[in-house]
Amino acid sequence: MKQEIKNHFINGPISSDFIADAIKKHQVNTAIGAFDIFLGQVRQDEIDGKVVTGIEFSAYEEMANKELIKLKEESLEKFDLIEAHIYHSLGSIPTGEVCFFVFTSSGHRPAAFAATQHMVNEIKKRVPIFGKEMLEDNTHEWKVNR
Amino acid sequence: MKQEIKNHFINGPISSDFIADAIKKHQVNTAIGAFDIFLGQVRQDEIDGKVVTGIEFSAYEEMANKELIKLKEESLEKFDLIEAHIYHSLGSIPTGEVCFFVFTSSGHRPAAFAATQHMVNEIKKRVPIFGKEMLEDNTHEWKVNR
Amino acid sequence: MEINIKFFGKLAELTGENELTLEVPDETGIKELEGRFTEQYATWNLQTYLVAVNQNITEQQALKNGDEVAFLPPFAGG
Amino acid sequence: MEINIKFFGKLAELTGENELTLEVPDETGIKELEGRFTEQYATWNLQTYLVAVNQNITEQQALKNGDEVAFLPPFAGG
Repeated sequence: MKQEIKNHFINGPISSDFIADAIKKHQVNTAIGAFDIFLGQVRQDEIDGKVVTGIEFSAYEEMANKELIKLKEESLEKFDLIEAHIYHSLGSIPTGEVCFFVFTSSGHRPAAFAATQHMVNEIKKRVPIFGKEMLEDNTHEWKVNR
Repeated sequence: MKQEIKNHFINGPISSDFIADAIKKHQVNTAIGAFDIFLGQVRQDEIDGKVVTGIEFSAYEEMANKELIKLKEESLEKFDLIEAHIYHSLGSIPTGEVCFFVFTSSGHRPAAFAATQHMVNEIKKRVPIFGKEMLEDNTHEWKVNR
Repeated sequence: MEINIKFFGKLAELTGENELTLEVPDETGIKELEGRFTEQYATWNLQTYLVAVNQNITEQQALKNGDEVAFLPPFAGG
Repeated sequence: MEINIKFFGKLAELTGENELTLEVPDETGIKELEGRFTEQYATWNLQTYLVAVNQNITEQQALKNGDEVAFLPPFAGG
Protein backbone atom coordinates (compact mmCIF):
# COMPACT_ATOMS: atom_id res chain seq x y z
CA MET A 1 0.00 0.00 0.00
CA LYS A 2 3.01 2.36 -0.31
CA GLN A 3 1.54 5.11 -2.41
CA GLU A 4 3.55 7.91 -3.88
CA ILE A 5 1.81 11.24 -4.27
CA LYS A 6 4.29 13.48 -6.03
CA ASN A 7 2.50 16.70 -5.42
CA HIS A 8 1.98 17.46 -1.75
CA PHE A 9 0.85 21.03 -2.30
CA ILE A 10 -2.66 22.41 -2.43
CA ASN A 11 -3.52 25.93 -3.50
CA GLY A 12 -5.46 27.64 -0.73
CA PRO A 13 -6.86 26.22 2.52
CA ILE A 14 -7.32 22.48 3.03
CA SER A 15 -11.07 21.87 3.38
CA SER A 16 -12.68 19.46 5.80
CA ASP A 17 -14.18 17.74 2.73
CA PHE A 18 -10.69 17.08 1.41
CA ILE A 19 -9.77 15.57 4.78
CA ALA A 20 -12.94 13.45 4.86
CA ASP A 21 -12.23 12.19 1.33
CA ALA A 22 -8.69 11.22 2.32
CA ILE A 23 -10.04 9.24 5.27
CA LYS A 24 -12.73 7.57 3.16
CA LYS A 25 -10.29 6.67 0.39
CA HIS A 26 -7.81 4.96 2.70
CA GLN A 27 -10.33 3.27 4.96
CA VAL A 28 -10.76 0.33 2.62
CA ASN A 29 -7.62 -1.36 3.91
CA THR A 30 -8.86 -3.77 6.58
CA ALA A 31 -5.36 -4.27 8.02
CA ILE A 32 -5.61 -0.72 9.39
CA GLY A 33 -6.57 -0.43 13.07
CA ALA A 34 -5.44 3.13 13.77
CA PHE A 35 -5.24 6.49 12.03
CA ASP A 36 -3.53 9.54 13.46
CA ILE A 37 -4.26 12.82 11.74
CA PHE A 38 -2.56 16.12 12.46
CA LEU A 39 -4.02 19.39 11.20
CA GLY A 40 -2.18 22.67 11.40
CA GLN A 41 -4.38 25.75 11.38
CA VAL A 42 -3.42 29.41 10.93
CA ARG A 43 -3.63 31.00 14.37
CA GLN A 44 -4.75 34.56 14.96
CA ASP A 45 -1.57 35.47 16.80
CA GLU A 46 -0.49 38.97 17.70
CA ILE A 47 2.91 40.24 16.57
CA ASP A 48 4.03 43.45 18.28
CA GLY A 49 0.42 44.20 19.10
CA LYS A 50 -0.80 43.63 15.53
CA VAL A 51 -3.27 40.84 14.73
CA VAL A 52 -2.26 38.22 12.15
CA THR A 53 -4.94 37.95 9.45
CA GLY A 54 -3.38 35.06 7.52
CA ILE A 55 -0.22 33.48 6.19
CA GLU A 56 0.95 33.50 2.59
CA PHE A 57 2.86 30.29 1.97
CA SER A 58 5.38 29.65 -0.78
CA ALA A 59 7.79 26.77 -1.32
CA TYR A 60 10.74 25.58 -3.29
CA GLU A 61 8.34 23.04 -4.69
CA GLU A 62 10.63 20.61 -6.53
CA MET A 63 12.97 20.31 -3.55
CA ALA A 64 10.11 20.22 -1.03
CA ASN A 65 8.34 17.42 -2.91
CA LYS A 66 11.55 15.37 -3.02
CA GLU A 67 12.16 15.98 0.68
CA LEU A 68 8.57 15.02 1.55
CA ILE A 69 8.79 11.79 -0.44
CA LYS A 70 12.06 10.97 1.32
CA LEU A 71 10.49 11.70 4.71
CA LYS A 72 7.48 9.49 3.95
CA GLU A 73 9.69 6.62 2.81
CA GLU A 74 11.89 6.97 5.88
CA SER A 75 8.80 6.97 8.11
CA LEU A 76 7.18 3.98 6.40
CA GLU A 77 10.41 2.10 7.07
CA LYS A 78 11.15 3.37 10.59
CA PHE A 79 7.63 2.87 11.97
CA ASP A 80 5.28 0.00 11.32
CA LEU A 81 3.02 2.10 9.10
CA ILE A 82 0.53 1.09 6.46
CA GLU A 83 0.17 4.51 4.84
CA ALA A 84 1.53 8.03 5.21
CA HIS A 85 0.30 11.20 3.51
CA ILE A 86 1.29 14.85 3.76
CA TYR A 87 -0.42 17.91 2.30
CA HIS A 88 0.51 21.57 2.70
CA SER A 89 -1.17 24.72 1.47
CA LEU A 90 0.37 27.33 -0.79
CA GLY A 91 -0.91 30.88 -1.26
CA SER A 92 -2.92 33.01 1.15
CA ILE A 93 -4.47 31.13 4.07
CA PRO A 94 -6.70 33.19 6.38
CA THR A 95 -6.67 32.59 10.14
CA GLY A 96 -8.96 29.74 11.18
CA GLU A 97 -8.18 27.71 8.05
CA VAL A 98 -6.20 24.46 7.84
CA CYS A 99 -2.87 24.75 5.99
CA PHE A 100 -1.19 21.44 6.89
CA PHE A 101 -2.47 17.86 6.97
CA VAL A 102 -0.47 14.79 7.99
CA PHE A 103 -2.16 11.41 7.93
CA THR A 104 -0.77 8.03 8.97
CA SER A 105 -2.29 4.61 9.43
CA SER A 106 -1.05 1.42 11.04
CA GLY A 107 -2.27 -1.87 12.43
CA HIS A 108 -1.87 -0.73 16.05
CA ARG A 109 -1.91 2.75 17.51
CA PRO A 110 1.70 3.33 18.70
CA ALA A 111 3.12 3.38 15.16
CA ALA A 112 0.62 5.94 13.85
CA PHE A 113 1.08 8.18 16.89
CA ALA A 114 4.88 8.11 16.71
CA ALA A 115 5.04 8.53 12.94
CA THR A 116 2.66 11.50 12.74
CA GLN A 117 4.65 13.38 15.38
CA HIS A 118 7.94 12.51 13.73
CA MET A 119 6.72 13.67 10.32
CA VAL A 120 5.24 16.93 11.64
CA ASN A 121 8.44 17.79 13.48
CA GLU A 122 10.70 16.91 10.55
CA ILE A 123 8.63 18.85 8.01
CA LYS A 124 9.00 21.98 10.11
CA LYS A 125 12.78 21.51 10.17
CA ARG A 126 13.62 20.04 6.77
CA VAL A 127 11.17 21.16 4.12
CA PRO A 128 11.67 24.48 2.27
CA ILE A 129 8.31 26.11 2.86
CA PHE A 130 8.16 29.83 3.60
CA GLY A 131 5.44 31.87 5.27
CA LYS A 132 4.62 35.55 5.26
CA GLU A 133 2.42 36.48 8.22
CA MET A 134 -0.01 39.15 7.03
CA LEU A 135 -0.89 41.72 9.69
CA GLU A 136 -4.02 43.79 10.14
CA ASP A 137 -2.28 47.03 9.08
CA ASN A 138 -1.18 45.45 5.77
CA THR A 139 2.41 45.06 6.90
CA HIS A 140 3.91 41.58 7.24
CA GLU A 141 6.48 39.50 9.12
CA TRP A 142 8.36 36.47 7.81
CA LYS A 143 7.50 33.43 9.90
CA VAL A 144 10.36 31.37 11.34
CA ASN A 145 9.87 27.83 12.75
CA ARG A 146 11.60 27.26 16.07
CA MET B 1 -14.53 26.78 24.98
CA LYS B 2 -14.96 23.82 27.35
CA GLN B 3 -17.90 22.04 25.81
CA GLU B 4 -19.69 19.18 27.44
CA ILE B 5 -21.19 16.55 25.20
CA LYS B 6 -23.04 14.16 27.47
CA ASN B 7 -23.57 11.45 24.96
CA HIS B 8 -20.33 10.10 23.51
CA PHE B 9 -21.92 7.11 21.83
CA ILE B 10 -22.96 6.72 18.22
CA ASN B 11 -25.01 3.82 16.90
CA GLY B 12 -23.10 2.13 14.10
CA PRO B 13 -19.89 3.14 12.35
CA ILE B 14 -18.53 6.70 12.58
CA SER B 15 -18.66 8.13 9.06
CA SER B 16 -16.01 10.31 7.48
CA ASP B 17 -18.74 12.95 7.06
CA PHE B 18 -19.27 12.98 10.82
CA ILE B 19 -15.54 13.48 11.28
CA ALA B 20 -15.45 16.25 8.66
CA ASP B 21 -18.39 18.00 10.36
CA ALA B 22 -16.62 17.85 13.72
CA ILE B 23 -13.54 19.45 12.21
CA LYS B 24 -15.57 22.11 10.43
CA LYS B 25 -17.58 22.93 13.54
CA HIS B 26 -14.54 23.44 15.75
CA GLN B 27 -12.36 25.21 13.21
CA VAL B 28 -13.95 28.59 13.91
CA ASN B 29 -11.79 29.13 16.98
CA THR B 30 -8.84 31.18 15.72
CA ALA B 31 -6.78 30.49 18.85
CA ILE B 32 -6.39 26.91 17.59
CA GLY B 33 -3.12 26.14 15.82
CA ALA B 34 -3.14 22.33 16.01
CA PHE B 35 -5.61 19.46 15.89
CA ASP B 36 -4.74 15.86 16.59
CA ILE B 37 -7.31 13.28 15.59
CA PHE B 38 -7.19 9.59 16.39
CA LEU B 39 -9.43 7.13 14.59
CA GLY B 40 -9.78 3.51 15.64
CA GLN B 41 -10.90 1.14 12.90
CA VAL B 42 -12.08 -2.47 13.16
CA ARG B 43 -9.24 -4.63 11.89
CA GLN B 44 -9.74 -7.83 9.96
CA ASP B 45 -7.69 -9.87 12.42
CA GLU B 46 -7.52 -13.63 12.55
CA ILE B 47 -8.37 -15.46 15.77
CA ASP B 48 -7.33 -19.12 15.80
CA GLY B 49 -7.34 -19.11 12.01
CA LYS B 50 -10.81 -17.53 11.76
CA VAL B 51 -11.28 -14.12 10.14
CA VAL B 52 -12.91 -11.35 12.19
CA THR B 53 -15.87 -9.88 10.28
CA GLY B 54 -16.75 -7.13 12.77
CA ILE B 55 -17.10 -6.14 16.41
CA GLU B 56 -20.35 -5.72 18.27
CA PHE B 57 -19.85 -3.03 20.91
CA SER B 58 -21.91 -2.49 24.03
CA ALA B 59 -21.32 -0.27 27.04
CA TYR B 60 -22.43 0.52 30.55
CA GLU B 61 -23.50 3.82 29.07
CA GLU B 62 -24.28 5.91 32.16
CA MET B 63 -21.00 4.99 33.82
CA ALA B 64 -19.04 5.29 30.56
CA ASN B 65 -20.41 8.77 29.86
CA LYS B 66 -19.48 9.91 33.37
CA GLU B 67 -15.99 8.44 33.01
CA LEU B 68 -15.52 10.06 29.59
CA ILE B 69 -16.56 13.48 30.91
CA LYS B 70 -14.14 13.06 33.81
CA LEU B 71 -11.35 12.08 31.41
CA LYS B 72 -12.01 15.09 29.16
CA GLU B 73 -12.03 17.47 32.10
CA GLU B 74 -8.82 15.97 33.46
CA SER B 75 -7.20 16.29 30.04
CA LEU B 76 -8.34 19.87 29.48
CA GLU B 77 -6.72 20.70 32.80
CA LYS B 78 -3.55 18.61 32.47
CA PHE B 79 -2.69 19.67 28.92
CA ASP B 80 -2.96 23.11 27.41
CA LEU B 81 -5.98 22.15 25.31
CA ILE B 82 -8.65 24.28 23.72
CA GLU B 83 -11.09 21.45 23.03
CA ALA B 84 -11.41 17.70 23.52
CA HIS B 85 -14.02 15.36 22.06
CA ILE B 86 -14.54 11.61 22.20
CA TYR B 87 -16.96 9.44 20.26
CA HIS B 88 -17.35 5.67 20.31
CA SER B 89 -19.59 3.35 18.32
CA LEU B 90 -22.16 0.95 19.74
CA GLY B 91 -23.68 -1.98 17.88
CA SER B 92 -22.23 -3.99 15.01
CA ILE B 93 -19.24 -2.41 13.29
CA PRO B 94 -17.91 -4.29 10.25
CA THR B 95 -14.16 -4.50 9.57
CA GLY B 96 -12.83 -1.44 7.75
CA GLU B 97 -15.19 0.93 9.59
CA VAL B 98 -14.27 3.55 12.19
CA CYS B 99 -15.55 2.83 15.71
CA PHE B 100 -13.58 5.35 17.81
CA PHE B 101 -12.84 9.05 17.31
CA VAL B 102 -10.77 11.25 19.62
CA PHE B 103 -10.25 14.88 18.70
CA THR B 104 -8.19 17.51 20.50
CA SER B 105 -7.15 21.04 19.65
CA SER B 106 -4.62 23.41 21.15
CA GLY B 107 -2.65 26.54 20.36
CA HIS B 108 0.56 24.64 19.72
CA ARG B 109 1.08 21.03 18.66
CA PRO B 110 2.67 19.35 21.73
CA ALA B 111 -0.49 19.67 23.83
CA ALA B 112 -2.79 18.15 21.20
CA PHE B 113 -0.36 15.28 20.52
CA ALA B 114 0.09 14.43 24.20
CA ALA B 115 -3.57 14.77 25.08
CA THR B 116 -4.91 12.60 22.25
CA GLN B 117 -2.53 9.78 23.19
CA HIS B 118 -3.37 10.11 26.86
CA MET B 119 -7.09 10.02 26.20
CA VAL B 120 -6.90 7.04 23.82
CA ASN B 121 -4.82 5.05 26.31
CA GLU B 122 -7.04 5.92 29.27
CA ILE B 123 -10.27 5.12 27.45
CA LYS B 124 -8.99 1.64 26.70
CA LYS B 125 -8.21 1.12 30.39
CA ARG B 126 -10.95 2.98 32.23
CA VAL B 127 -14.17 3.08 30.26
CA PRO B 128 -16.69 0.19 30.47
CA ILE B 129 -17.08 -0.63 26.79
CA PHE B 130 -17.34 -4.27 25.72
CA GLY B 131 -16.67 -5.86 22.34
CA LYS B 132 -17.72 -9.14 20.80
CA GLU B 133 -15.50 -10.07 17.88
CA MET B 134 -17.67 -11.74 15.26
CA LEU B 135 -15.92 -14.51 13.33
CA GLU B 136 -16.53 -15.77 9.81
CA ASP B 137 -18.05 -19.05 11.01
CA ASN B 138 -20.64 -17.18 13.11
CA THR B 139 -18.87 -17.93 16.38
CA HIS B 140 -17.46 -15.07 18.46
CA GLU B 141 -14.74 -14.14 20.93
CA TRP B 142 -14.94 -11.47 23.63
CA LYS B 143 -12.32 -8.80 22.98
CA VAL B 144 -9.95 -7.85 25.82
CA ASN B 145 -7.81 -4.68 25.79
CA ARG B 146 -4.23 -5.30 26.84
CA MET C 1 -33.37 -4.77 50.80
CA GLU C 2 -33.48 -4.36 47.02
CA ILE C 3 -30.35 -4.49 44.82
CA ASN C 4 -30.25 -3.76 41.11
CA ILE C 5 -27.80 -5.97 39.27
CA LYS C 6 -26.36 -5.29 35.82
CA PHE C 7 -24.40 -7.72 33.68
CA PHE C 8 -22.40 -6.70 30.63
CA GLY C 9 -20.62 -8.35 27.71
CA LYS C 10 -19.53 -11.88 28.38
CA LEU C 11 -21.31 -11.91 31.75
CA ALA C 12 -24.61 -10.90 30.16
CA GLU C 13 -24.10 -13.76 27.73
CA LEU C 14 -23.26 -16.21 30.52
CA THR C 15 -26.22 -15.29 32.72
CA GLY C 16 -28.67 -14.63 29.91
CA GLU C 17 -29.59 -11.39 31.72
CA ASN C 18 -28.75 -7.71 31.29
CA GLU C 19 -30.48 -6.65 34.49
CA LEU C 20 -31.92 -8.22 37.61
CA THR C 21 -33.61 -6.78 40.65
CA LEU C 22 -32.96 -8.95 43.72
CA GLU C 23 -34.64 -8.86 47.11
CA VAL C 24 -31.85 -9.87 49.52
CA PRO C 25 -31.25 -9.98 53.30
CA ASP C 26 -30.03 -6.66 54.76
CA GLU C 27 -26.48 -7.89 55.46
CA THR C 28 -25.88 -9.01 51.88
CA GLY C 29 -22.56 -7.83 50.35
CA ILE C 30 -20.74 -8.39 47.06
CA LYS C 31 -19.39 -11.73 48.33
CA GLU C 32 -22.89 -13.07 48.96
CA LEU C 33 -24.01 -12.02 45.46
CA GLU C 34 -20.98 -13.75 43.96
CA GLY C 35 -21.74 -16.91 45.94
CA ARG C 36 -25.27 -16.89 44.63
CA PHE C 37 -24.16 -16.40 41.00
CA THR C 38 -21.53 -19.14 41.30
CA GLU C 39 -24.29 -21.59 42.24
CA GLN C 40 -26.70 -20.26 39.68
CA TYR C 41 -24.47 -19.83 36.59
CA ALA C 42 -21.97 -22.46 35.40
CA THR C 43 -18.42 -21.06 34.99
CA TRP C 44 -19.24 -17.83 36.92
CA ASN C 45 -16.26 -18.50 39.19
CA LEU C 46 -13.91 -18.67 36.19
CA GLN C 47 -14.78 -15.17 34.99
CA THR C 48 -12.62 -12.06 35.28
CA TYR C 49 -14.52 -8.89 36.15
CA LEU C 50 -14.58 -5.64 38.07
CA VAL C 51 -17.47 -4.58 40.27
CA ALA C 52 -19.01 -1.10 40.11
CA VAL C 53 -21.42 0.06 42.79
CA ASN C 54 -23.53 3.02 41.69
CA GLN C 55 -21.24 3.45 38.68
CA ASN C 56 -17.99 3.58 40.59
CA ILE C 57 -15.53 0.73 40.50
CA THR C 58 -14.97 -0.44 44.04
CA GLU C 59 -13.51 -3.25 46.12
CA GLN C 60 -15.78 -2.42 48.98
CA GLN C 61 -18.08 -5.25 50.02
CA ALA C 62 -21.04 -3.65 51.80
CA LEU C 63 -24.27 -2.80 50.01
CA LYS C 64 -27.30 -0.76 50.92
CA ASN C 65 -30.88 -0.72 49.75
CA GLY C 66 -31.29 0.53 46.17
CA ASP C 67 -27.64 0.08 45.15
CA GLU C 68 -26.84 -0.57 41.49
CA VAL C 69 -24.22 -3.31 41.27
CA ALA C 70 -22.60 -3.86 37.87
CA PHE C 71 -20.35 -6.77 36.94
CA LEU C 72 -17.91 -5.60 34.27
CA PRO C 73 -15.86 -8.03 32.19
CA PRO C 74 -12.58 -6.80 30.62
CA PHE C 75 -12.93 -3.54 28.69
CA ALA C 76 -12.61 -3.55 24.92
CA GLY C 77 -13.22 0.08 23.92
CA GLY C 78 -11.06 1.97 21.46
CA MET D 1 29.62 28.99 -16.98
CA GLU D 2 25.92 29.45 -16.37
CA ILE D 3 24.37 29.28 -12.90
CA ASN D 4 20.65 29.33 -12.15
CA ILE D 5 19.85 31.20 -8.97
CA LYS D 6 16.61 30.93 -6.99
CA PHE D 7 15.50 33.19 -4.15
CA PHE D 8 12.64 32.37 -1.80
CA GLY D 9 10.56 34.07 0.87
CA LYS D 10 12.25 37.02 2.48
CA LEU D 11 15.19 36.79 0.05
CA ALA D 12 12.89 36.97 -2.96
CA GLU D 13 11.36 40.05 -1.37
CA LEU D 14 14.77 41.59 -0.66
CA THR D 15 16.16 40.99 -4.14
CA GLY D 16 12.94 41.56 -6.02
CA GLU D 17 13.70 38.36 -7.96
CA ASN D 18 12.52 34.76 -7.81
CA GLU D 19 15.01 33.49 -10.36
CA LEU D 20 18.16 34.71 -12.09
CA THR D 21 20.45 33.12 -14.63
CA LEU D 22 24.01 34.37 -14.23
CA GLU D 23 26.97 33.95 -16.58
CA VAL D 24 29.96 33.71 -14.23
CA PRO D 25 33.70 32.88 -14.45
CA ASP D 26 34.45 29.13 -14.25
CA GLU D 27 35.97 29.26 -10.76
CA THR D 28 32.95 30.93 -9.19
CA GLY D 29 31.73 29.31 -5.94
CA ILE D 30 29.00 30.11 -3.40
CA LYS D 31 31.27 32.65 -1.67
CA GLU D 32 31.65 34.66 -4.89
CA LEU D 33 27.89 34.68 -5.42
CA GLU D 34 27.36 35.89 -1.86
CA GLY D 35 29.94 38.64 -2.38
CA ARG D 36 28.12 39.76 -5.46
CA PHE D 37 24.70 39.81 -3.72
CA THR D 38 26.11 41.67 -0.73
CA GLU D 39 27.16 44.46 -3.06
CA GLN D 40 24.00 44.36 -5.09
CA TYR D 41 21.31 44.05 -2.39
CA ALA D 42 21.21 46.16 0.79
CA THR D 43 21.03 44.04 3.99
CA TRP D 44 21.92 40.78 2.15
CA ASN D 45 24.76 40.21 4.61
CA LEU D 46 22.30 40.42 7.54
CA GLN D 47 20.18 37.57 6.27
CA THR D 48 19.99 34.02 7.63
CA TYR D 49 19.71 31.32 4.99
CA LEU D 50 20.74 27.86 3.85
CA VAL D 51 22.10 27.13 0.40
CA ALA D 52 20.83 24.25 -1.74
CA VAL D 53 22.70 23.17 -4.86
CA ASN D 54 20.56 21.14 -7.24
CA GLN D 55 17.94 20.80 -4.50
CA ASN D 56 20.26 19.46 -1.82
CA ILE D 57 21.28 21.57 1.12
CA THR D 58 25.03 21.80 1.13
CA GLU D 59 27.96 23.65 2.67
CA GLN D 60 30.13 22.81 -0.29
CA GLN D 61 31.45 25.84 -2.14
CA ALA D 62 32.30 24.70 -5.67
CA LEU D 63 29.85 25.05 -8.54
CA LYS D 64 29.71 23.70 -12.07
CA ASN D 65 28.02 24.80 -15.24
CA GLY D 66 24.23 24.48 -15.11
CA ASP D 67 23.94 24.20 -11.31
CA GLU D 68 20.75 25.40 -9.65
CA VAL D 69 21.65 27.38 -6.52
CA ALA D 70 18.80 28.21 -4.14
CA PHE D 71 19.02 30.61 -1.19
CA LEU D 72 16.57 29.45 1.48
CA PRO D 73 15.52 31.67 4.38
CA PRO D 74 14.24 30.02 7.61
CA PHE D 75 11.54 27.42 7.01
CA ALA D 76 7.98 28.13 8.12
CA GLY D 77 6.02 25.08 7.02
CA GLY D 78 3.59 23.25 9.24
